[in-house]
Amino acid sequence: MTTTTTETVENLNRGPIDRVEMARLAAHDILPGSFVNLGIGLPTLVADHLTPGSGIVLHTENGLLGMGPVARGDQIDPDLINAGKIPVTELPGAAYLHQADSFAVIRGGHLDVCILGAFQVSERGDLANWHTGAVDAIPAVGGAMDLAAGAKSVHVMMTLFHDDNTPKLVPTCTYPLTGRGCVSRVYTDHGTFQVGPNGVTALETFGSTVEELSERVGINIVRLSNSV
Amino acid sequence: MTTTTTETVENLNRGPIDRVEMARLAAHDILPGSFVNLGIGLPTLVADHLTPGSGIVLHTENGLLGMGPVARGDQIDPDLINAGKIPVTELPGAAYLHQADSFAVIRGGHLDVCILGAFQVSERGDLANWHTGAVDAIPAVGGAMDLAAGAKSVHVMMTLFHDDNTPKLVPTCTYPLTGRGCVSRVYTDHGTFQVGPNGVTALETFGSTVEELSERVGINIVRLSNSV
Amino acid sequence: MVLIADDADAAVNGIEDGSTVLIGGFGRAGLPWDLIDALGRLGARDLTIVNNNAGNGATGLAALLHAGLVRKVICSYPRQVDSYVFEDLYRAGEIELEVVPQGTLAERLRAAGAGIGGFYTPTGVGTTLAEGKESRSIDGREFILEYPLHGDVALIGAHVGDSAGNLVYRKTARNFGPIMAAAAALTIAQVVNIVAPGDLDPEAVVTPGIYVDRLVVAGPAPAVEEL
Amino acid sequence: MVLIADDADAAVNGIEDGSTVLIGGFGRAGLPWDLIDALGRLGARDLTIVNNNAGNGATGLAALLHAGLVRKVICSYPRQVDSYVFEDLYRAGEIELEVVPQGTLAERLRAAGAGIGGFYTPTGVGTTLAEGKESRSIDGREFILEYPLHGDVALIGAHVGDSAGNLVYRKTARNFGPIMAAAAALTIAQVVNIVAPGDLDPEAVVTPGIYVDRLVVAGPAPAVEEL
Repeated sequence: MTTTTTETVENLNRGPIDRVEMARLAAHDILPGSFVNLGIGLPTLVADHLTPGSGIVLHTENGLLGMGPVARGDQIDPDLINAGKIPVTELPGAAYLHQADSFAVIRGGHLDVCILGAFQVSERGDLANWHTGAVDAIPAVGGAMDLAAGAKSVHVMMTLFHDDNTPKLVPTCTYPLTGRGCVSRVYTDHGTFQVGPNGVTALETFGSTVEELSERVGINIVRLSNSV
Repeated sequence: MTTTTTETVENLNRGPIDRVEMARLAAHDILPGSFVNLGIGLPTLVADHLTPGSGIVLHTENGLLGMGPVARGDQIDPDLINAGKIPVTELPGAAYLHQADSFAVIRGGHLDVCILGAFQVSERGDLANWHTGAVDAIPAVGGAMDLAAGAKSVHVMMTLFHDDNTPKLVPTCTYPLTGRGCVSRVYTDHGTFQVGPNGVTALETFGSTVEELSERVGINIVRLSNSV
Repeated sequence: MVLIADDADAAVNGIEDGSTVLIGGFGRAGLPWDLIDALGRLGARDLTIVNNNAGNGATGLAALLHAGLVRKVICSYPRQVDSYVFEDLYRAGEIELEVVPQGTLAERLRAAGAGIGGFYTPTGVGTTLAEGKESRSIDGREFILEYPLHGDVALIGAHVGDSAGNLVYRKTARNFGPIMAAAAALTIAQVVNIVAPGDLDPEAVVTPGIYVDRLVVAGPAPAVEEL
Repeated sequence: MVLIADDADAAVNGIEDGSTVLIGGFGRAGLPWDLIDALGRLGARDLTIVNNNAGNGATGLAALLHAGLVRKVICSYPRQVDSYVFEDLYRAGEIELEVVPQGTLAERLRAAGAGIGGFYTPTGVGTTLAEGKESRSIDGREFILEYPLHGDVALIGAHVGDSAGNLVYRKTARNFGPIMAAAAALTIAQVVNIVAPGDLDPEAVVTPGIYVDRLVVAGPAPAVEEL
């Protein structure tokens, strides 16, 4: 679609990156002035890496635009929490919203970026992050499906492999879906990828070549080409 | 349905009542604590006859619950008007609402009573009050259809006859409908009527017997019976 | 007319067996703990509870579940670190669960209060939560049809109320209160204090009094339970 | 990021021919008269205008119509005592009109902002305004299907804005502003003054800044026209 002259960067003189570096990369890609929702878990780390003065506004779906950092000490107020039920703060210019208004922000397509954790992401951008599908698991979705369906861009932050070394980036999700074809970018410890109708493209890798990751993940990961 | 021992009252030693008396009757039937919307025109007169301390709260669909009397002199504020675009006042305990919230009050069935003017009301309670059906008339509906569909009780205040003496209470509306089967009570200069699935019942008449009105209107108007 | 109740027991008086009870709050913020405890003491049974979660620890909503008063829970997120009361009942097949995406839950409540008969949402399309639901393509995008969620009763926690029933909330404790208040036939709110009409700024009222039937001043909040 | 425009002409810069323009206000309350006049000077043509009315007197919206800039009006109440500009164009067949019940107009705007694909309303059932619309019985009651109404641009009049775009309104001037702001791709608000973020109470913000793209401080309101 757009023409780009960027090539995939392979960082081979180092190992996989840690969660802090993943958060820094995810934060770096958010444009100044964006409205952003950070999911529970790994994505909350992204908040620590947003540039002050960038005008990025954080939304938490339990009803706040303009969320500030996690509350400490005297700042802790039981009436001011984030979607993970952690006490947070409000920034100047904040606004409180009830649940219908807060999810209207999400479903109405007003969030520029949402960053979510995931169990699996398919090469076409399907997302599975709410249910392992285990028979005795208690299903619990929260706002994940609304965010998947509503945000202009859905980015995922996750380790590339489960603890048992099976990949989370998959040809087809085997876990129950949160949303179809909604994810556009995936930040992992082994690399950053674009996913979507054209499959998986590596933007940057850490500790492996694109071909090595392709083989280990078991799907065809392509490089950025000079002119797409 | 309910048992009543009331009988139709025929006031024969007087003529038809005027608009102020109609408004007084319509006001008298509103229960204390009710939430009420008064339509443009005749129904606005009802506000002058509500008992102070009755706890009746007026809604105006352009976005105010707790509307007070028409503004005079220094009270006039161009940002505080009613649905007829007349400057009004707010009472203690008022709340402002945007248009979606204000019509959620109406459509959601939260108004106890709405009093509207009408071109025609059918014996089954159909309402026509938005459009004469004339070919060159500019159609304009405002909030009338929402009020007709949404209020728990829709009452109409109107003269019983047009200027050309044709009745406004009709077997079937010939003007375009505002709502089907929505009206339950009609206040007119010649009498007060219940309308609905069982047709027209006179509650009280002014200057005519029930039979005289039946004949002049051209529909079967019945009396309240001792036990319905 | 708004009833100012003397205490939470008086406020919940008359809630019947089999009621659908909307309970506000997200975590502890906005949770009407005093009214929930009173509902437990009232002992109404066979309840359907609508809340974002399915109870935590052993108190509040979890205590209602533990007492066997609840037939069904409609919520978005029943699985929490300390939701063992619900989990045990669920695994034992002793309670029904309807999981609804949080935004769809909110919109279904909003639709109930606003007189909307149903609405098309893109949330959940292509997932197991859309199974059995009508879907429809509108302007090239797929939507599923969802219906309003009405309550017989709403129990909500607000900040300050006036005696006409107008409410303001505090920070993220606002959450489900305003939409549940409008969605229920009988709305009961616990507040920190009650002021006279005119003491709340009419521009800042979040829930107008038309949606509130009973008010009670809540006692001091219970301490945070050890997790 | 919110653009603080130097004047109304800068604020409306770039509005294109053929745009659907949502214009707030009910009567004079909340009418963004300064932005409307600037839109007239910009001269964008072939516009679809969404407003509760269809212009009064010879100024404001009526002037846009008179200048031939408007192809279609979507409103609830075009017939007013002094709506002669619209009426003449309408009778001459020179302008299209879509009449929508006021609550349906509001709900269609709200649906557009909230990502709802369509909704079922009881308003208008059995009337000529339901003709050609899909209907459906839900729980024994008849509803008609209505679709969202999106704007390319919204011009609204608020009271005070902060430089993050948060808005508060004044009394019944609130009317369509909040729902139009959310329903348009580009929202431009005129305000009485602009304050710093933090100067508005976050509990009392009615339109959060996420819905606002450009702000301008309006000049003094024009005098009421003789009717």
